[in-house]
Amino acid sequence: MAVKSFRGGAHPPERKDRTSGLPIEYLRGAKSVVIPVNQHFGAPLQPLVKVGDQVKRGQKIADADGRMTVPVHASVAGVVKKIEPRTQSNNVDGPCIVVEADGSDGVDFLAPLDGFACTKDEALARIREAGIVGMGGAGFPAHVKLAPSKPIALVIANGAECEPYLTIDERVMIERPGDLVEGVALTMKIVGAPKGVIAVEENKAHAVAGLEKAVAEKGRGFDIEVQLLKTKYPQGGEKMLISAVTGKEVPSGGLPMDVGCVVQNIGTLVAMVEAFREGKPLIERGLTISGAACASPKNVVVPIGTLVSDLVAEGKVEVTEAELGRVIFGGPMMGTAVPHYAIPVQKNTSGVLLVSKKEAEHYVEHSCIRCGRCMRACSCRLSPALLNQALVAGDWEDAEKIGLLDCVECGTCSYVCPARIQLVQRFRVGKQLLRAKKQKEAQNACK
Amino acid sequence: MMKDIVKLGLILAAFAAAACVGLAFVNQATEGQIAINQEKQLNESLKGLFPEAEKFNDITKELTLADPAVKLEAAYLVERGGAPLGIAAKASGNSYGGVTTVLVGLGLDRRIAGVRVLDTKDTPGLGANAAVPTYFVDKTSKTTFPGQFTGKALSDPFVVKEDIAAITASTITSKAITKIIKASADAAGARLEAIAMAPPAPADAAGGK
Amino acid sequence: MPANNLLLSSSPHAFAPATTRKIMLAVIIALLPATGYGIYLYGLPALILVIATVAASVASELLFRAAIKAPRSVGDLSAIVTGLLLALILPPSTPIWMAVLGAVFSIVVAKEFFGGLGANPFNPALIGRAFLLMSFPAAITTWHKPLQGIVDAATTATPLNLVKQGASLADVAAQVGAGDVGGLYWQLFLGNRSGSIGESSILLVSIGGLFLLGLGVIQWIVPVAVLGTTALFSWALGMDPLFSLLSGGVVFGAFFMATDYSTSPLTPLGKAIYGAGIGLLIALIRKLGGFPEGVTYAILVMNMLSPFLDKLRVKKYGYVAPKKPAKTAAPAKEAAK
Amino acid sequence: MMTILITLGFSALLAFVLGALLGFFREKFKVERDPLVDAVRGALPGANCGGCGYPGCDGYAEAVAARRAGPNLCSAGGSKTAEAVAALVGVAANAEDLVSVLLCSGTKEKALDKGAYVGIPTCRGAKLSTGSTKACAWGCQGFGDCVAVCKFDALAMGDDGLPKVDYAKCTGCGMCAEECPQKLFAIVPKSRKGSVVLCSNRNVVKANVMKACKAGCIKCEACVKICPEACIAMVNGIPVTDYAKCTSCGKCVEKCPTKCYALLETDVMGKKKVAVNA
Amino acid sequence: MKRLWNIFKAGIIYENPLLMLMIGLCSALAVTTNVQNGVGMGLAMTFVMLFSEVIISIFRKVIPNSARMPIFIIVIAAFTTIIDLVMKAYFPELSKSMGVFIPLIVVNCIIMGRVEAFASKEKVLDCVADSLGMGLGYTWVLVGIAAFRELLGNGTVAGLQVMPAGFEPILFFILPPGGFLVFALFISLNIWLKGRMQKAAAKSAAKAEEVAA
Amino acid sequence: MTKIFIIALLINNVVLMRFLALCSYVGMTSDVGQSVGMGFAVTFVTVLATAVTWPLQTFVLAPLGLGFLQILVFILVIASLVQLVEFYLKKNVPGLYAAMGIYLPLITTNCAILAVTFENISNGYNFIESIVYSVGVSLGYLLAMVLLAGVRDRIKNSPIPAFLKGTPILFAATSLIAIAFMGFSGLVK
Repeated sequence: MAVKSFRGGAHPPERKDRTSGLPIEYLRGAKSVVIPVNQHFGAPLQPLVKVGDQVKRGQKIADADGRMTVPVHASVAGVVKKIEPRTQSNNVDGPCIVVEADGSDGVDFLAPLDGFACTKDEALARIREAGIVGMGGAGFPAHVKLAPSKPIALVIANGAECEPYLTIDERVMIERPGDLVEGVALTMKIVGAPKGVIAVEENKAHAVAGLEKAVAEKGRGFDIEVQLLKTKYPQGGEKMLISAVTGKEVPSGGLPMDVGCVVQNIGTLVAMVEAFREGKPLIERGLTISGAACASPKNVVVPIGTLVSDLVAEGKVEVTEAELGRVIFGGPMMGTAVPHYAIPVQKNTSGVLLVSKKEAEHYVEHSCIRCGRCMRACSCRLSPALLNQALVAGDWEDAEKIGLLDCVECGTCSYVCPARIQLVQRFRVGKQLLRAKKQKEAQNACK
Repeated sequence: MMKDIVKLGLILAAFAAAACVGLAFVNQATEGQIAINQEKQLNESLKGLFPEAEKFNDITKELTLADPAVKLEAAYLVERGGAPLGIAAKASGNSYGGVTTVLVGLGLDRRIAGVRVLDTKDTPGLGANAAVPTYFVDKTSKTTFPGQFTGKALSDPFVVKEDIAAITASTITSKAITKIIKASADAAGARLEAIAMAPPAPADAAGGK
Repeated sequence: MPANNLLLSSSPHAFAPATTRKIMLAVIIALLPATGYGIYLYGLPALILVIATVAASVASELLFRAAIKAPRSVGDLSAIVTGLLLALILPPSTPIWMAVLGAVFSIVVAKEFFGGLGANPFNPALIGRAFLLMSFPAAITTWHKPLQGIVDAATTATPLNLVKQGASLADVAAQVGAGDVGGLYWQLFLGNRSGSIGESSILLVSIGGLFLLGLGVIQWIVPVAVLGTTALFSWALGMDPLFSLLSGGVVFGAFFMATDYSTSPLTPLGKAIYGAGIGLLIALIRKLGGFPEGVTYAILVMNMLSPFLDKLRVKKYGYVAPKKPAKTAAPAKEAAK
Repeated sequence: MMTILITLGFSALLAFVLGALLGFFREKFKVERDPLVDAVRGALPGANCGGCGYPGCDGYAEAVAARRAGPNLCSAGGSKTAEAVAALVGVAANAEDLVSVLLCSGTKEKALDKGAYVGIPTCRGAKLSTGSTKACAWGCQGFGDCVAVCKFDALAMGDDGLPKVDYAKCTGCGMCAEECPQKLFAIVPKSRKGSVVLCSNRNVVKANVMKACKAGCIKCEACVKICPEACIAMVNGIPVTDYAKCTSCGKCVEKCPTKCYALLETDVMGKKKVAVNA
Repeated sequence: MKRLWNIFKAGIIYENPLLMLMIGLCSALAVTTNVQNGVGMGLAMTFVMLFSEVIISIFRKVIPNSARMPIFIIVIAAFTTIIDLVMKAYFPELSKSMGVFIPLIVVNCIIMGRVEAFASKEKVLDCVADSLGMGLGYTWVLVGIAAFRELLGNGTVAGLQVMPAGFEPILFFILPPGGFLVFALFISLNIWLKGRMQKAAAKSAAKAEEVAA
Repeated sequence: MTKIFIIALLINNVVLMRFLALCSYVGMTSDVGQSVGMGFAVTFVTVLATAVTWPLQTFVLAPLGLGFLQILVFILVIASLVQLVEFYLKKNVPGLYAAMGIYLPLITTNCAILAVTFENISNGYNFIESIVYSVGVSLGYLLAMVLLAGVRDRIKNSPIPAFLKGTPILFAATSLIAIAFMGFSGLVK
């Protein structure tokens, strides 16, 4: 099998060995959960319950109209205690529904549905009703992604898991290859793609045999292939993955469907299968809890809304408090550093890293020495050093020309920078401002 | 409209005429002095080469230089009491930093009576030392770079770093100036030949020294 | 339970091990063999010169930054690199005070005036050498025979000087006592010849350069382009290409000067053109120019062009050629309606 | 004498040609343009030296008239020209002078930090990657984006971590209000009198506010209750004064338990010097 | 009288054409390899400026606005020619060493600027003060730069050996790059001084305000 | 001919080695495009001015003994020429005017142009040589402008010490550019 990859990138230390051999633990007995109302990329939702209401597990508790919305479901059965702003994993205070488990075992799942037999609209409606979003990062509504306006030739299951520390996708591939393959097949069916690829980085090559076996057994005759990729960050970025697997590049400002691809996260695929087979909405997810300040690193599946602090209090996760230097929701390259760990696990939380003070070492920003490492590492082949210069100077025209809006914020440039320049952060701010600026200009033009 | 233009034109004309006429007067007042200056300057440098000279006849048109890279600026037949003493030639050529102008005197004995570097655009402190009277290529005898040519015969080789001492770290300048000197001296020699002036008795030859 | 001592940073939360300081340290290590050999060739005076130049560089950076109340930066070791580079491209007989003056000029005028490390548009060490060459042309063009001490009797011309004065390679070989031309090549490669302190041993300079290439501190494009085009254009202008590479400071310049981060272009195409330009200028200056050696000025001239060469960027991921205005104008009109 | 005669003839010819050309140009050059450009152009020296960075005096005059350039760029003309140009383009005085008021009292001591922020030292960058570096999500980040954007040198970071407005210099242009990622600046008429709450925290949970900031509005509504004119109402979790009714009696200021209430005319605009040094 | 003095003073320091206004730079750098040239150039400039300003000021009421530029040029060119001829006649050496820069006074922005901004509006006496101030302001900077460059680049000032015999001249300073650098340093010194003066002024103003408060 | 050109362009560069045209050099290099426009405008006018002034001197002023009117006549001719060109471009070639015409007013006082016309005469160049020389000088000006614009672009965000910000650093940069240009000396003999 030819090992493929993309241009650029870097090799941060993997640190996956701490959890890669540990089977997934199912920790479903949360005493209370804090469920953020808005967990997807799109318009905000309205709570459907009020304080004091009794809710069942799987009951829809928030929803809204509109294409870019995905409902939220109660992940435990119990009583709604509060609806108030709480800090979410993106560091923003947002409305959360606090549900306290009351020991009742009420379940309110959807009716099972055969995804291979129903119509496309039915399938998409099911995916939306089950509250499924992209579980890798941004939380993009899955039903929108699976209804592309262009023909799709290829479905890629994103098994790259290029972020250091994280191993949950690897565990899913090893422990549930059948569900994963079924998910790929289901996606192919929905988007009408003739081919599917499960892309796996070389450091997870031991999962390949199982996957290939599952393809033969559970593939339902769909053309699904397992593809090995070189271990390199940010292979799991949608654009990089597409160019690694197909050699095609998503055009600037375009979407994967522009090159006939749909990329799905491993967790999302499995959740989709459950939503059809069991009618189970997205109320729990797998994630890796690791980091040097975590004495008991593990791969777990927990109800959405579980506070990490509760896991610690219950002794399911051990934290060396004296060592703790930084808490990261997500991976170390693209995750968010949060001020404490009393923060709920969300639909898009792929890991929680309790990083030690030593690992959390940070550096003062020095001046750029123009070594060009960032340019060689940039997965989008931009010129981060020049882009940074343009942004510092406020030269928006130049910044746009260099490709500010093409930046995928993978963080590789900041990672390799010997002067420790906060390139990505500046690009993020820049993108925000540039978009605002362009919007304003467009408005003025209309006037 | 037309009237406006005429008025403008008249005012302008008045200013221009006044200015130009004023200038004409200043020019008349200074013209003589400038000419004297130029002549004095030339005389001084020529006299430096031929101290006993009395009269300089412009023979620029009668000299031809063999080397196309060297340009003859002027040439004079130097006389005393009607008898010629030699030829002085002012020539220029490219050197390190641009055009360098040199004045060369050739005595009737076909030996160089003297050399003056009149103008050089070479690097100060290096090539430009050719024109500095306190820069010596030979510190013991206090010989300047142009000074070392005095007394050299036309038949000498004129090769830098052999019979010609170079200015430190300025071989190019040294070579360029030597080339100009050699070319103009050769032309002057040929002219002396042409007007059939035999070299006088060797006893007088030291006059240039 | 807010614990407000945790670090809140923007992603990524991890960094590669390379730092500015480590990179500079690698350059210093790469320069050590050539430095050591230079000291072996010219003895104590060369050692003193190296120490004085490095000390002057560090001191002037410290003092200047203190004077303008800028944060101290000698910790990045770049001043040491500049000082060392400057010492290695000076003749061993350079008076100490001149070398110190050159170092101060390098650091203060060429580097700190423009904002310090990474901001200087010209290579500081080369500016320092050009400054000295311009100011004290005689002293900076006086060369000594190796292994004979810095004494008047040992002054000589470099092989390039000899060639500039019209000597043939066989003459040069005889002059340096190498026998035939083949022996001359070998002697030049090993470095037993007159010249600047650090440039003479092609072998040791190359080892240093390959060390940097191996560590990924420098990229291969610039050295290869410089060396290749120098040989090519030397040959085209009727000079011996191998001699052109082995004599003077071409190899030293190609590995240590032309690759200077701050003053060379960032993009691969820019780097290639930059290197080729240096090679062309070296050959032109050596053949036609006023100096026997042209590496310093060739690199400085190309330094000026690197802001422009930086514009030759690689096509970004998913690059789409800008649409023709007619196409974009139509939907805009529709939107306006 | 001959020379002088020739000179006379020549100069007459020259002047005639010039005069004709000039008239010709004047006629042909009648291009409609902003009279202000001509006025400014008239005030400039006409040296066309390019020192201003614009192509010639005409270019600069156009830039000034279009308000793209300041009046003080002409170095050849010096200060006199600058004054003249400034007088010509003088921006029409606003009907009402506006000033900018910072609606946050979360000084370093009073407002808790959420964590140890590391990253680019701008408010926008900090907000983007941490939500807010302060435990209060609405509070001033304190990196001075507003100071950097102020064109009138009217803002400065105080030692307490909050920007201070110099009301003598502030023109109420609103740049700071636009730049502040927390939207903490209110642009108010300089003549306005009355009370204002110097807090923007809209967290409805009183305990959370108290935990985050000692100077935050804790939604006790004491101000609403005490106001004799009934001019204060809670809007979106923050008390808002109706200035049509407010008599600036100061009772709410006295009553406020966290001292985040202030009177605009005295407490805010009146103590600029003290505030900067505090 | 005080007014005239102030006008005069402005040109020397506060509105110094070279340091503050940064115009008329070409000649300032080209001729400053030694002090004699600096003095010569400065005086030539002052001469042209003085007479041009005076003449323009005298005729300022009869010069039609639309013809002012050609007239200014004519006047300035006339005086430039005069100084050029006079120098050729009486200071041939100086004239030679300054070469084309004497005729180029005609396009010096300082003169054009002052004539337009000042002389075409002000009285004759004011113009005398202004032109002398500007001229001297120009001259002293020229001489300052020239002295610095000559001292370091040649070891002499105004042709007199100043540095000890063992001093090795730093040729850089009399070469073009040195001219640019020395000028850069002069301007920066001036900017620095200006900053300090402003700071001091602001401080005293603040103090006064405090006292008043 | 090549010699005249190379010397004017590189070795005796009008800005870097001869300090001419510094006002516009500093003023018009904040942007590369601007400096190119200015450079070409200067080239155009210099050649035009040479083409007019050289015959004027050779066939009118010199024979009439009016050499002393050189300064006055040349500056007036150049000034009028610039006006004429500006007018012509504005009316007939608006595209070129937009690209170049806006720089024309600056050119009147560009001392490089006047210097070239004087030097054509004092160096004794014939007509063709004069044209070549004027092209060389003005392209040298363009080159210097573009190079400084490049350096300016490069250093615009650098933490330059406060006392050097603005004009001083431009001259310091020019100094270093001039140092690099010293490398061209002697390239043509």
